[in-house]
Amino acid sequence: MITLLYFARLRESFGLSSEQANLPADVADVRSLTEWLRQRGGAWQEELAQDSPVRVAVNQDMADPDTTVHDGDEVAFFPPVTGG
Amino acid sequence: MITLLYFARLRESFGLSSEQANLPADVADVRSLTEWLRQRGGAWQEELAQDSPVRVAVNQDMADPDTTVHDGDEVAFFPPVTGG
Amino acid sequence: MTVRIQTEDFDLGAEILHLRRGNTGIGAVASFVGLVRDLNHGTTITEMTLEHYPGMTEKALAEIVEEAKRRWNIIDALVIHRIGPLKPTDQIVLVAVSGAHRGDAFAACEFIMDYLKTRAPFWKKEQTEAGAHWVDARESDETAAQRWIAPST
Amino acid sequence: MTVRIQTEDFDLGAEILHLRRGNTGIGAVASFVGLVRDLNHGTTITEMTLEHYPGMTEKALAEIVEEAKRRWNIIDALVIHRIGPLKPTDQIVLVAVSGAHRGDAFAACEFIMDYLKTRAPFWKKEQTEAGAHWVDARESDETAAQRWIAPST
Repeated sequence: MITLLYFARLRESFGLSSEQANLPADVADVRSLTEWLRQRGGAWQEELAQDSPVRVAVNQDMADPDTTVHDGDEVAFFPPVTGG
Repeated sequence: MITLLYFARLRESFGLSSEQANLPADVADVRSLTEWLRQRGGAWQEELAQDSPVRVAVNQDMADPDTTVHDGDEVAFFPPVTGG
Repeated sequence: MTVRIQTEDFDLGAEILHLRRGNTGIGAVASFVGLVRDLNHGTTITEMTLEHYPGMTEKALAEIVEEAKRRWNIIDALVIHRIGPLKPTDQIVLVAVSGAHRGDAFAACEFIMDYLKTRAPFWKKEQTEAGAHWVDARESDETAAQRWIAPST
Repeated sequence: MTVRIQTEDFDLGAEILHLRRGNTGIGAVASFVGLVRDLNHGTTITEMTLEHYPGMTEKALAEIVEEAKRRWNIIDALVIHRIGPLKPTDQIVLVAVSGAHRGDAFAACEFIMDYLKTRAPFWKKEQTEAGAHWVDARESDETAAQRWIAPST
């Protein structure tokens, strides 16, 4: 079970700010997790398209596609930041 | 007749903050004016020594040795600035 | 080193006084305030909403401030970032850095702002007369942040 | 563009509010406050006196601010410099610059400070327990000012 968080445009597109998910055995890193979410189709497919600039944080640290994902992790998806 | 102003350490060394002076005919620029003042000896000779870092402003603009000096000008002598 | 995320406004003068308090070795305080402009790319902004990632925001800002402290000889630093709805001319962010000398204070302050703009999880949504939209990240912000990747002098 | 020489203290928050007043296009305010430190080169300072060249000071500062306005895209700028006797932790100088974006505001603010330190006719006299002395100009200030002589980006 991991916690998934969505922020800003993604939160609105998905109509969801967070969810708990049981990952399939073959989802072990950010790349495969993103691919798994993309297969939900619709907004998921669009927002998480391979050329999209979506950022991912694992346990509140910026991650890259190779970052591993474990049970109990908090994984957040969001657009490039625009604060300040 | 020109107005001479002295600031900071120079003002204290000369014991003078300003004076009116009639210049000899051969004093035409900052270099010759400084030399003329140096000839007063004592603190003047010391503070205005050729290797001293004294700054000169003519009519409130920074000047160099070649800047000309005319009747009616305001010429100021002071150390490198240390404000801020 | 203080990092605060808040909906309330802040008082620049009072914050700087507090940052300075008790340290007689401070010779320089550099600060930056970011404000909501009423125009962005030619469109009139009526309101703006700032969303953030609670938890990660504080962590990211604390790391940025720690990095600034490693790189420059500074005494203290303060970051305040507002969230929620804001209007044109409202204050968004304050970054203030104290130090003995101005060069380090200026550099650390600008560094923190540049990194905050590209690494702290905040998102702006602008409300205009034509509707609401999420603000796109600006390439110039990434360029500004990249400058600091080379070792600083 | 405002330049003020005064013996009285100034209120950073109030001055920045005044600088911003009436301009809804301001997205960035960079500011700097210089303060009297109680230690300089290891010596305890009990008091400091700032002397200036009335007339030339205002002229030099106005020219520095105009030069900043030519070089960067800024909206307004403010310089306040105090004169007379000051004590440790007292404010000496405020430079504040407003603009649409932060890069220009930061650069113009630091430029004005660096030029003020080397080109505006102020002199500091420090009072220590061992007596009073005029502060020597620092080579590092000249170096900081020289950076801006190359065309800015």
